[in-house]
Amino acid sequence: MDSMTLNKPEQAATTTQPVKVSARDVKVYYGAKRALHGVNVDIYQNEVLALIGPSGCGKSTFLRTINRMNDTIDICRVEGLITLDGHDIYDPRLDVVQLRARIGMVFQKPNPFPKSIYENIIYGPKLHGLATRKDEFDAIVETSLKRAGLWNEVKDRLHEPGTGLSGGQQQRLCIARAVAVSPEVILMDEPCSALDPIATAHIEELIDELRESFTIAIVTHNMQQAARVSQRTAFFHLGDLVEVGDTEEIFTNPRDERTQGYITGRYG
Amino acid sequence: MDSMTLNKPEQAATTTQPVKVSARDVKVYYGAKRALHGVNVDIYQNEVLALIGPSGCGKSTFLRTINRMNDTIDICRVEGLITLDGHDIYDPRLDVVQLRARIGMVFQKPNPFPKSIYENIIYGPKLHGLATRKDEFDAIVETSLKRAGLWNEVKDRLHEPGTGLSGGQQQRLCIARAVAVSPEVILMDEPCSALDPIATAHIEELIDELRESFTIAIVTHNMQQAARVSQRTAFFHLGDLVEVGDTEEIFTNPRDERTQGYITGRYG
Amino acid sequence: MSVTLTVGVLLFLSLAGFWLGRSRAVAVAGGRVATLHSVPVYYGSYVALWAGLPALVLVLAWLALRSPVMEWLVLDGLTPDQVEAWARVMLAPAELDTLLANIADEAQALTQTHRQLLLININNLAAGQPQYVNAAVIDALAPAAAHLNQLRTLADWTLFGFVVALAGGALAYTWSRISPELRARNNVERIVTWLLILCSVIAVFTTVGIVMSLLFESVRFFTKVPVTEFLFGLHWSPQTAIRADQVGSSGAFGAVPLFTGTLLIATIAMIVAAPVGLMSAIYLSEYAPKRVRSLVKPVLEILAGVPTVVYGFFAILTVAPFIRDVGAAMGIPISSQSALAAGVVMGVMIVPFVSSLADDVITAVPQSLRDGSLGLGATRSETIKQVVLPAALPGIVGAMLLAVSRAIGETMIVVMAAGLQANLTLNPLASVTTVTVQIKSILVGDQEFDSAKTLSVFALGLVLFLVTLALNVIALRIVQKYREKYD
Amino acid sequence: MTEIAEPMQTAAPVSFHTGEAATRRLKARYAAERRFRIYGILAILFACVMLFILLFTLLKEGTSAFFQTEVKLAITMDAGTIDPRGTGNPAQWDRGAFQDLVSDALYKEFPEVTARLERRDLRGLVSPVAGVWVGRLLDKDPSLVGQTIEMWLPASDGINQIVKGSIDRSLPESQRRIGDRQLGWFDALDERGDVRMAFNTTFFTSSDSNYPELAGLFGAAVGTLLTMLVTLAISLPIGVAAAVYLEEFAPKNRLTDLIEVNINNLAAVPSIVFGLLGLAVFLNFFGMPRSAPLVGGLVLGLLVLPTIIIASRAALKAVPPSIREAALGMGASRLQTVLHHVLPLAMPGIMTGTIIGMAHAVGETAPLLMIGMNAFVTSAPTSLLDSSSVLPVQIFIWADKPERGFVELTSAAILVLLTFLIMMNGAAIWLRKKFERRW
Amino acid sequence: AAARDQIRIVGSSTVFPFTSTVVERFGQTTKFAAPILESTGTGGGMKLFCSGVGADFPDATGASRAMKASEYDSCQKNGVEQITELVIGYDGIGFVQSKAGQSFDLTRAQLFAALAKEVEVNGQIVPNPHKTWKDVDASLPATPIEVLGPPPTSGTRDAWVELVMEPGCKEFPAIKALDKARHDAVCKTVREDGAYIEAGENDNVIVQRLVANPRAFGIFGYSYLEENQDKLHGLTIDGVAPSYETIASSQYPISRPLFVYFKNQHFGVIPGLKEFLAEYGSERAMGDEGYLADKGLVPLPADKRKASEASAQKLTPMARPAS
Ligand SMILES: Nc1ncnc2c1ncn2[C@@H]1O[C@H](COP(=O)(O)OP(=O)(O)OP(=O)(O)O)[C@@H](O)[C@H]1O
Ligand SMILES: Nc1ncnc2c1ncn2[C@@H]1O[C@H](COP(=O)(O)OP(=O)(O)OP(=O)(O)O)[C@@H](O)[C@H]1O
Ligand SMILES: [Mg+2]
Ligand SMILES: [Mg+2]
Repeated sequence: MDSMTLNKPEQAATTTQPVKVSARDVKVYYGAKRALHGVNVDIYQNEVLALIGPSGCGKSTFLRTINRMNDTIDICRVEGLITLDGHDIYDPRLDVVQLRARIGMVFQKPNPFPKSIYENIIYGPKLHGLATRKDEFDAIVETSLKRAGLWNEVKDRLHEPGTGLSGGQQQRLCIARAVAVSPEVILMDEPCSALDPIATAHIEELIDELRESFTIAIVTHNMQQAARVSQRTAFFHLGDLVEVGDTEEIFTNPRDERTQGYITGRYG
Repeated sequence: MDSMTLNKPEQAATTTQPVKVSARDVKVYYGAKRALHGVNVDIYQNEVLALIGPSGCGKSTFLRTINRMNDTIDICRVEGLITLDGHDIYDPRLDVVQLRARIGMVFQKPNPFPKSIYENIIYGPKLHGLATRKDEFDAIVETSLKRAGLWNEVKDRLHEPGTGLSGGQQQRLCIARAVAVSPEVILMDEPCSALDPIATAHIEELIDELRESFTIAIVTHNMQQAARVSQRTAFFHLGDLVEVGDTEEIFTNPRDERTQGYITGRYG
Repeated sequence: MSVTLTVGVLLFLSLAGFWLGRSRAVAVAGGRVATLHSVPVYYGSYVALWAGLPALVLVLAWLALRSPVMEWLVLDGLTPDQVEAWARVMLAPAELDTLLANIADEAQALTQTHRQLLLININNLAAGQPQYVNAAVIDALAPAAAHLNQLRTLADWTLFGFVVALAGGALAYTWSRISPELRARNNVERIVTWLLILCSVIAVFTTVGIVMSLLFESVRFFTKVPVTEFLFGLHWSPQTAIRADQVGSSGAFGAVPLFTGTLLIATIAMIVAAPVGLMSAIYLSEYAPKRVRSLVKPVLEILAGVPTVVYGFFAILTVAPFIRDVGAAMGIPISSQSALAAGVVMGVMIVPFVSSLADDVITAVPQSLRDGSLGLGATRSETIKQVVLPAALPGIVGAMLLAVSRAIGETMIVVMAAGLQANLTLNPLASVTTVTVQIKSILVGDQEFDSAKTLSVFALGLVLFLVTLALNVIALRIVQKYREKYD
Repeated sequence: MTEIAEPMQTAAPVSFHTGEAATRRLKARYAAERRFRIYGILAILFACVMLFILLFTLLKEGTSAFFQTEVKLAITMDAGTIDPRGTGNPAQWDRGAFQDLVSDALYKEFPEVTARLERRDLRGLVSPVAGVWVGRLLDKDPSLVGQTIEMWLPASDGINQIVKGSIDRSLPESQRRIGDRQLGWFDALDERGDVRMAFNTTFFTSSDSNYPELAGLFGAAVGTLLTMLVTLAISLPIGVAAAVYLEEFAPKNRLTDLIEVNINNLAAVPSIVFGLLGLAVFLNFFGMPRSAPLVGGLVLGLLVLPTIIIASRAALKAVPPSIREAALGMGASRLQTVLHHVLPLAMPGIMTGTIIGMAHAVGETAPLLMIGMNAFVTSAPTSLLDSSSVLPVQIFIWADKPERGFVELTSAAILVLLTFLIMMNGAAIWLRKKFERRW
Repeated sequence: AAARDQIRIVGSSTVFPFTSTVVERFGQTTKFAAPILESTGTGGGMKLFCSGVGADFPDATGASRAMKASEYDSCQKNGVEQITELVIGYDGIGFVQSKAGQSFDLTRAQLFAALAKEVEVNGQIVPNPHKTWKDVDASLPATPIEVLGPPPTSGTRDAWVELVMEPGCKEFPAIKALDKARHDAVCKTVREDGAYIEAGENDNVIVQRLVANPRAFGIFGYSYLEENQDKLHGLTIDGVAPSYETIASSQYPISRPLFVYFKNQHFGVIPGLKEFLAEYGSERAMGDEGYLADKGLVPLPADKRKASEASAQKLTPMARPAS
């Protein structure tokens, strides 16, 4: 872990919040291929960090590294240090399950369980003992679906399979599912990619609201969205974390020319 | 079919192109639930028609109806008439396979085959006998991947599995795969949802280029994108085709107030 | 307090532990279950497992040790007088003398045989069946029988005490440890994981057991017949002498014809079963209406359950004559015990191995892959052949392997239909024999039990084991190479 | 329709896919498609026809076994014969003499038959174990001693076969076991209305016997039931647990490869070798009793274990990884992921493995011969440690009996076994259907 | 070792039907539970029988041949010191054919010439050249030699060699002239070129195959022949046709004795064992009119039966067999 002292995170501490998640020199390999080349970044409590960058640059990989979802990929190997509240999350004594309960995740491809919508939502709360009675569960289902803006569309078919929903509906279902367990950190991998503007607005509101109590990292390809919802933005390029800083600054005055190129590309 | 005479397609024939695909009073049911309530629309040759509307309004359903992908869903039932070049595509004598070869599709959730990238691309051409020799296939793979803007990222790993790509890469792979068979009509279900702006630009260029020879229907949630790539736009709402018309007109001067609400919603 | 009852009590304690642990967890959480490290159920399971498992192991260990220990004690408790009284009635004069000479030192006097005989009498007495015991010895043995019963009661109560103490203690201890911080889930899951490991190791133990039970006798066989002759000999004719004054005719132990025979029949079986099974599976999962599928699949599964003896009859009485008649009509002489008949019938038997298992894995391939292919203008069969089957390959290969295995290991059909003639041929119309046939017919035959012929059974089993092992290693490599992970 | 045909029907643009070459190609592809589908139908037909032929033959041969020719005789329950010592205690009866009561009744029926050899033939009309029925009646009601009772008693095997037509009575006398004289007596009885064809309840209520008219399947059926219970209790949990461990938990390394190969290999071990294993381990090492359903169940359990493991692993493999990711991402542990999501989705495959494995076990004979389950047991087992037979072994034994009556009994026993199998599978199939879904 | 209240018997499948009949009768007519009987083959039965004394080991074993010295020794070694031998009767072996087939008379010499691996032709020992019966003897029909017989693992085969092949081969002077080892080899080896088909396993199947193929012959126990009189007939060997009477009177040349061995040490220990032996040796079972005769066992001649019955009552232990 000597690399930790090497490069101090290159970000200005604009918030007074404590660091929630911190990555130091994180390298990720898929077999022989290196997908991340030493990423250093801190995520502060109660902030929204946007991860942007061209497709295939390693955003999802980084996100999956934070809650150790990469453990499930045989060929994937992680180096470096990632801490949650100061504790190394790759510490062998650490309980991954608890970690994942604390760091929720919405995946890039919606993956509802082949169960009913209702069961999809209460799965997490049941798992973590957040509720025990039927009416508590009902309440959780309703609030979660409402937060994800899906309630009206599915309230009459809560007991139909979640896999029978439209793409955007599935995505919102997965968001509702993740929110239902109220994790400390929520990782969202392009949560609005399949959503129309109204649903997107809804989710963005939700993110704003969640920020009050949680820490959020969100991958997005939509610059406006990044600008709207995030306090800080990290720009990835070909496995490198090129730049991380206040969103405003990144969008108005990027330090790196690659960032500049990406931001001011034809589609500002 | 008596309802057919009821509502004449409410679109101004702004192009002089012949009608390629035409839908008359198309109703689609999932079991008892009706997902489309009588859609009437024409898609003209060499035009790009954008389908927009809130999540769950039936865009994907409509798209899947056009190349009869809905046949694979047991509970799905289609009523009404859809023609391709004037021939009823639900005619029992019609050949679905040829139909689908002529009407290509990019699905909302990227679904690469669990094969190598190379094999993913040549799968279609091989089926349809578009090429026979190795070098022909190589050429097809290269041009298709280049068109989809994926070539540079994967040219060194053509023989690795397509499922090991990032979300956006998978999506582009599926686009390349669809383009490789050179269909007459291409249906794209949110082809850019997982793509960064640069890749999106690339795809949009591709669409522009494809329009020269093909007919395209594209579902998108991105109004700007709809405005940029399409000649005409159709707005769906809760299973109804509310309005279809010249893109410019729809965006500047929508006739229906639901359209207006949607377009001028907080996110223009 | 019988053992069954003890186990019952143990079960009860375990269940009670579950309930106690659960409620205590809820109690320490003060109703706010979410503050617990794990869900209450895990605290319950934690207590239940610790209360139940160690004590259960104790019971099992005790069950294994109980009889020998108690019998030893009972025999030890017999007085010389009692032994003498028994021996005078039960033993032949010659034996009696030797016994009486040593009667002072009981341990020496009683041979193993005597002990066994005594035990039967004492056991029968203790079980309350004096009518089965020679009336003359009842008096002498009655105390021993009483002793035995007494010991049993004592032992059972002791066990009961231990079990209750152990289970109760564990219950109390684990129960007292329950706190919101206790990592109950991790603890339970570790135990469960170990149980899972134990289960998969059972398969390994089985293999070890098989190798062990084959190895020693095989080694003895190979001291009589050289390994090379066995492995590479082209002639199998175990007509060794049944009696010493007979001549072991050719007595050749070249196993090659048996292995070719086995492979020939298994190949024929697979030629039938693989396409029939796979095509059935494909048709059922991809084409057939749901109703047809739910009807036909179980019907095919009946084929796997028809007793192999029945298939044997079917082969020899229906299929073989049919094949022979067809052959005769075409002027080809076909043995009435042709490999073809046995193979075809065996193929029919293993059809469901392929069809049902493959059907399941094919059904499990996600619809989105089919959509992707159909959307490119592929026909259904092209989709199946090029997308679905490759994606389902590991499962299909598994099904095929299972079917091949079944074909190689099957005994009764070949015993009846393929005959016993060890011809070295690959002609399916000839009669061949297989390893399993030889094993079966030698084992239940009337021969002497330590002749080379009998021992050859074990060598056959061992070599077959090694051959299939090699086949499996190859198959594993292939699967690993071609596996396509979807999603 | 007219309206749509309208829109500017210019010459449809020639696309590659509508060109002549493509159409020709398509035709070929469709032919391939059709062929493919036909292969599927043929495959299923082939399998079904085979099954049908099998069942048909069995039904044809087996149904007659469910009926038995019976003869009515007036039995005099002679106290002197039944209880020669006059104790009045049924335990002291001379049961061996009950058959004599039957013979006496026959002699009385045909008083003209007196010669020793003739009488011997006469006795051949009725089952040589008809006395058992007399014994049963007396046991039920000992007060019948001394009375004369009319009883329906089973005819001998030879008569039974002739009545059922499996032996042709028009053959010359030398070629059948029942002589002309015996046929004459029998016909006489028949004319008097003292012969009937009755449902063969014995077949379902009694156990093995050397006499077809006394042989039944009850013992073997109970034995099979007990054995299968043990087999299922051993193989299903252990098999699924092992599959889950190997597929979901075990690190992928040499060792697990080894275990995998080892399990696959176990599936190819001849079943009879499992019998050897059972002999060596359960009988000789652990000292369990021979012929016991417990041991049989254990051996068969080990035998089908690989089948269940392999099928379960294939089913687990087929569950898409995204489901696991979803659950893990929700903070489920691996075990929870498996229990809540993966296993339910893999359940159909696991059930299939179980069905096939149990089907294999229920029809298996060879290994049971090694552990003594081919015992001749005339009573049904009452515990897992009692000696017992099982259906397939019973079939195996009956198939080899010289008596002609056993031919039909064998087929009938197979029918019963198949019924057993179908019932056993029925439950599993029902379960499997409940779990099945495509996602 | 738990309490045991049932007799356990193992042994030859040839003896099985007879023992099981006694077992059944015994169970029906006595207060004892019916013994448990298993068919393990003669060798397997001997192995179990000789493994020891006690509740875990069988009390009796059936054998289609006499106990061998080696087996006796192994018994002794394991503490099974006293054994009672009971000869229960004869099992005739028939050379049979479908009723539809063309019947002819045979001698044992002809059978030897048809079935041996090497035969004497014109004073030379050559590999068996005979393809048809006519090749064996000009008086016989020209049908191909096709015989379904027991495999070498079977006691019936053993008996066939001893009772047919060996006597048959004595008729050939050139073979007689060979040295002992070679002579034995020639006399006792059955041909392996397909004319003799090792059928084994299930005799009912052989019956069916014979019916289907009238030119084929089968070798199996007399009880099957008796049960299938409507389909099969036994060929006349050395001028005698197999029948109950000819076998009983030892006129028919191919028959062998069957045995049951009892463990003396278990008498009085295992409930009912003595009574079972008595039942087995009784006239009611083994007699001319006994129920075993009904099952196809050919009874011993009266004098031998007396001896058997006596030994069953006296429990005289057998001596070590000569071989
Ligand atoms: N397989 C199915 N079974 C049942 N209902 C379905 C199925 N697929 C879609 N639906 C329902 O049909 C309606 C239209 O779905 P569709 O997928 O066409 O929406 P969409 O416009 O594509 O939405 P999105 O933008 O979220 O993808 C939705 O209410 C959806 O829940
Ligand atoms: N399972 C895998 N096996 C091998 N390579 C992988 C795997 N997953 C991702 N990669 C590779 O790692 C690199 C980073 O992938 P990642 O999924 O993190 O990209 P991303 O930034 O999320 O892109 P996108 O915006 O397209 O989702 C890519 O080149 C991708 O091909
Ligand atoms: Mg990504
Ligand atoms: Mg959609």
